[in-house]
Amino acid sequence: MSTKGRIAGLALVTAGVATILLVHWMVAFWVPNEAAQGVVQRIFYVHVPAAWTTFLAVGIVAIASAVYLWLEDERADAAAVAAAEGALIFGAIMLITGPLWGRIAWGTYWEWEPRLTLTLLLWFTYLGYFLVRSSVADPRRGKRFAAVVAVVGSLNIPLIHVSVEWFRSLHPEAVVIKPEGPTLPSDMLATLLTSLAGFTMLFLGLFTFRYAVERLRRRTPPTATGETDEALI
Amino acid sequence: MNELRRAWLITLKDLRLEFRTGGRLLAMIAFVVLAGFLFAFALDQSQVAGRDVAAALIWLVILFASTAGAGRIFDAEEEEGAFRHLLLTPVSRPAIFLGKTAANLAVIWLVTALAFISLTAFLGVRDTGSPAAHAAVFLPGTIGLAATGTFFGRMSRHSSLGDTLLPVLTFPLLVPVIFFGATSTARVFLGRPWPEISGSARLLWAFAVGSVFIGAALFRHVTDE
Amino acid sequence: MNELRRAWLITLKDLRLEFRTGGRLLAMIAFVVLAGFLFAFALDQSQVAGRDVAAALIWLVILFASTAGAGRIFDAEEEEGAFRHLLLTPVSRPAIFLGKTAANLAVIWLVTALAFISLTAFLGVRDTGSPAAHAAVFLPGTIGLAATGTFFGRMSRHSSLGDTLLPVLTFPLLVPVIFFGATSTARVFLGRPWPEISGSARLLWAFAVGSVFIGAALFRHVTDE
Amino acid sequence: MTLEGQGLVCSYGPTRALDGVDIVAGDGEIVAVVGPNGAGKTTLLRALSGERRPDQGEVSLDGSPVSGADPGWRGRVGLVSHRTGLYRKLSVAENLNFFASLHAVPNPRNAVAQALETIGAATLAGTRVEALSRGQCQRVALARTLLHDPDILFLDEPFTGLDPAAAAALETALRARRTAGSVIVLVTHDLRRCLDLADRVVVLQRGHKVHDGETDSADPVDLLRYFTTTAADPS
Amino acid sequence: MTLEGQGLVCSYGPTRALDGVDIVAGDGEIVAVVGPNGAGKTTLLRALSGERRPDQGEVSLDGSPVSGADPGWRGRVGLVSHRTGLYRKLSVAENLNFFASLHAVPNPRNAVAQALETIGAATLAGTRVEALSRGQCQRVALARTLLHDPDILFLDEPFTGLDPAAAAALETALRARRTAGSVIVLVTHDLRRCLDLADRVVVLQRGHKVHDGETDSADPVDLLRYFTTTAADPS
Ligand code: HEM
Ligand SMILES: Nc1ncnc2c1ncn2[C@@H]1O[C@H](COP(=O)(O)OP(=O)(O)OP(=O)(O)O)[C@@H](O)[C@H]1O
Ligand SMILES: Nc1ncnc2c1ncn2[C@@H]1O[C@H](COP(=O)(O)OP(=O)(O)OP(=O)(O)O)[C@@H](O)[C@H]1O
Ligand SMILES: [Mg+2]
Ligand SMILES: [Mg+2]
Repeated sequence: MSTKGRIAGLALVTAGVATILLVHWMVAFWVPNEAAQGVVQRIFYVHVPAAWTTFLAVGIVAIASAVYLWLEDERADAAAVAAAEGALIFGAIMLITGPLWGRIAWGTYWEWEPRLTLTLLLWFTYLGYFLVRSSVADPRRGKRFAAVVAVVGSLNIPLIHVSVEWFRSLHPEAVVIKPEGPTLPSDMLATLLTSLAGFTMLFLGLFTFRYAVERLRRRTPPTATGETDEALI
Repeated sequence: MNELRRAWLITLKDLRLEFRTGGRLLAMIAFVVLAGFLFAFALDQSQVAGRDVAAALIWLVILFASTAGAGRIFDAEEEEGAFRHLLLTPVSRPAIFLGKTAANLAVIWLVTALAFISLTAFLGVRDTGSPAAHAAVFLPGTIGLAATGTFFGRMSRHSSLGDTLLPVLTFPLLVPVIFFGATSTARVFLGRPWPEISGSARLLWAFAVGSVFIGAALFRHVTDE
Repeated sequence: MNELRRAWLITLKDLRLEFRTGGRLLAMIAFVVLAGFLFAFALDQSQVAGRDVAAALIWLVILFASTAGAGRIFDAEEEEGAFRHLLLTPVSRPAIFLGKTAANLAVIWLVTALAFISLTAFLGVRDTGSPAAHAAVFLPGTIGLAATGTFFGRMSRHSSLGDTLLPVLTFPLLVPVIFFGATSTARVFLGRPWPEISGSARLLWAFAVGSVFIGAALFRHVTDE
Repeated sequence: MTLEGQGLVCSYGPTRALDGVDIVAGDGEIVAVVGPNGAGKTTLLRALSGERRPDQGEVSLDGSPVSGADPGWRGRVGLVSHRTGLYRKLSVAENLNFFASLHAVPNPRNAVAQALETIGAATLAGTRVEALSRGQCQRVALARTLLHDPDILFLDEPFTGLDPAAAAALETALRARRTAGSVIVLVTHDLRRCLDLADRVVVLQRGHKVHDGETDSADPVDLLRYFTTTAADPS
Repeated sequence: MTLEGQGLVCSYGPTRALDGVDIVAGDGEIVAVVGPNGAGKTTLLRALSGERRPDQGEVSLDGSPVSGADPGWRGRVGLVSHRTGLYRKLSVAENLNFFASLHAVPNPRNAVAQALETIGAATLAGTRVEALSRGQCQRVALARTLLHDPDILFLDEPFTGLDPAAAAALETALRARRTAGSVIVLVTHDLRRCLDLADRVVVLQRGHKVHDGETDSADPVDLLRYFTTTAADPS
């Protein structure tokens, strides 16, 4: 299973990276400039998919963690860690591209407004997730605590999504997922969707791979972890 | 009902431990008063209007006090390993959670009252607005803080990072509380009408009820092995 | 010189205990960053100029951190009664005081640096002024805080009031430090010339040197029976 | 009533403190668990009492699995551990009343007085725990354990710090509980007491059970051999 | 070398834990201090070691008064108390190295290894104290006490938690120190060990000395009487 998992993971990662390379080409040479913002708007095609992938990852962590708390199934925990690493990584991409864009679009890197702040806090929650995991001596307890943190922390997500509507905010509102349908020009939409597919595949690939590795590591006796870690890479 | 009585016993025990020495109360009063004094001193009042800052600082003092208190509430339990024996009695986990949260809350209320009085006094806030409106904001806010603190206070006991972990875990949840709390309190100071405050108050209540229920439901995961 | 080496050993041991797990550092960074943006969040920036507040808040964060740290620095000593055995070695009391103060100071410096960076960033202070001038203010200030914290942190261990007593004892001493510190830092932010700052800096140095010497001289009174 | 642990495995990180231990304790029986330092005795008690769920294996009472999550089970267990488990700032009576109430003991005040009496600590009732000497603390901890008439007792070196009078009182109390039909598991390093008091003795070594038999049939010298061959060992 | 306590009085608030106790311990002699729980044994050791200045009375070594404020004195004393006195987050070796360096032991690493060897804890060197079992902790605490070759030893129930192998090692170590001419004051509740190991036995009761004599001449039954007459008593 886990060998298969690793191969599937690698395949997905490869496909994801290839798609993202394609998106780079599209962003650089194919898609037209957005009228108001000019060339910086192209960071959109990284920022938005990163944000969505983060939410996807966070959702997986929350669900897997809830399942782990309920059934104490090791597989659920392995899935949660694998996805949580994704959330941390793609969240970081979002948090880096956002300010870069903001510097040009709003004239400031960061603004203390709810959407941005809540997003940053969400990222801190996942930092806490790994801190708890690693700092609790009893590994079983560490897993349980981390799961609790993930479940409780995920309650932030709906708040983030509605925060743009509740508060006057600098951050743009939804442009794709809205009741009246996408309001984006079709070539921009195509680029965005391609990029989204790439990011999603990359994430799912990393997720599958990490999951398989995690499963494998847990099956080996605890004293031998150090060596197997080396062997896997 | 039996479990509620047990929760109450735990609250009483915690409060007794907390106030065993009358001096502890005294020390806390002094702490909050001095903090108010310090803020008044540190902020250049010719440039900053006291009222704008008072609301924010009251909530920050409450936050710090409750974060510190959450750690302390489990100190006495661990000193001689008593918590382990408490867990070995038939008392249910939600009852322990509620009992300790109530004790935590009582202390937070004291701090809140003190912080309110000392900060408004030192920062020269003459007209503090409607007491009922203040209560409607502080009540849910402090309940949320107490429940969150109790829950994660227990969790951080098992971590080698100890209390340092506490703010990392609680602040992401509490920042919204502080934000809504501080803005609402500021509005009450300004004598704004209730509809401008009720939205935040509702959110604070949602957080309070949610954290108490979720905390009670999940508490066994942070106590039992 | 031998005593200095012993003091150094104690410092090393304390720092090792403090940072045994790399995560503690991470947790502390997260704490200060979160505290920084809590302040930024809670204070309504349209009404309050960030720079006026930043100096005061940096010093308050340092004060809170050093007060908490002083308690913690003796927690590990008491956990299994190790301090008693430390006192029973031939090491002199000033050496213990200096060793623990140095460890305390190292942690406070870290917090200071983090608080400085995060608060100026979050409160939008663009022009932070001369680094040398900042050092000239923070250096004596933090030394004073560390020495005072170590001294009274030990003293409060013997008191039934515990850590809560600490602020009551230290704040009256530290209020002037925070006051001079905060006003000087604010002036450095504003780019005021050195003579406007040097007076406060000298006072802070006097306090730092005084507290280290007096603390070292009197430490045996709060350790030995 | 039979308490049974089957194939118990407990690890602390990489250290296997228990490595597949089977143990049975019936009612009206005192089972002594002995073994060198670090053998896993305390860990075994933690697993049996339900405080720590074993990584593998199962604890059962009369065939049905036992779990620390079950309040009914917790109400029947009495535990003495390495630490006293008392609140230092509360008086002895306050401590005991608190635990008696949580255990829903019918007449708490009476039960507390009687438990203190049994172990010879009646005069200590009003004293704060922080002002007790070590042996006095241990007495109070024992009184707390006996408070709610537990019918399953786990005692981890309960004689620590007790003077001969208190130790004798404890022995009497344990014998009385045995007669009343309790399950008693006792960890001790005192070979004489073990042979004297226990009906059966289980020897642990490095997380394995290496001996299990009636004390009558056990040869003290033979038992002693288990102790002296292995010194403290971390794994 | 003679350690002497004269008319020692120590109170905790209104409680007189020691009420005028005289005690003498010579070199090459093991003096056992016994008595019921709460008799004041621990308090006596605190007073003798200089950790607590007595309210009245004086401690002297060879006639010159002794004080905990004197580093020379502190360098000669070794103490085992009710608590281990170790840093939980440090490893065993780190703990011992730290104390060895503060004692200015010439070759710390060697001394540490040897002290651990003596008490059968050599394999524990790399383990963090928080991961030790109770007996392992006690072994490390004993190793720390012997580290700097103290010639005055105060041992408060040092056998607590030790398995028979470690207890035997400790007895051997104490006998060796006695031969080397140390002053040894030992508190224990184990009457057999006391008669076996000590040269002289002092019995305390409620802060008073009620017996002081050679162990050869003491009648065990007589000694036991002191224990069984008084149970724990707060004052
Ligand atoms: C400064 C830090 C920033 C952060 C932390 C951030 C965070 C996020 C998040 C969490 C989302 C997903 C929201 C959702 O689907 O509900 C998102 C989407 C988006 N962001 Fe940002 N962002 C930042 C800056 C910017 C800037 C400067 C712009 C452009 C001016 C921008 C434009 C967008 C757009 C257009 C979307 C897609 C909205 C949608 O269709 O849902 N962001 N961002
Ligand atoms: N919290 C812990 N973390 C890691 N290892 C531990 C922990 N507690 C115990 N151990 C290890 O597990 C093993 C068994 O410990 P346990 O406390 O069960 O021994 P024990 O038989 O009770 O010993 P003793 O007679 O000294 O009390 C020991 O090797 C010990 O080092
Ligand atoms: N910190 C304290 N505060 C108040 N009273 C105390 C304190 N420590 C001890 N006592 C009291 O002093 C008396 C003597 O205590 P001490 O610890 O010296 O007894 P001990 O002989 O060592 O007893 P044990 O055999 O139980 O260890 C006891 O009555 C005890 O209650
Ligand atoms: Mg044990
Ligand atoms: Mg004693």
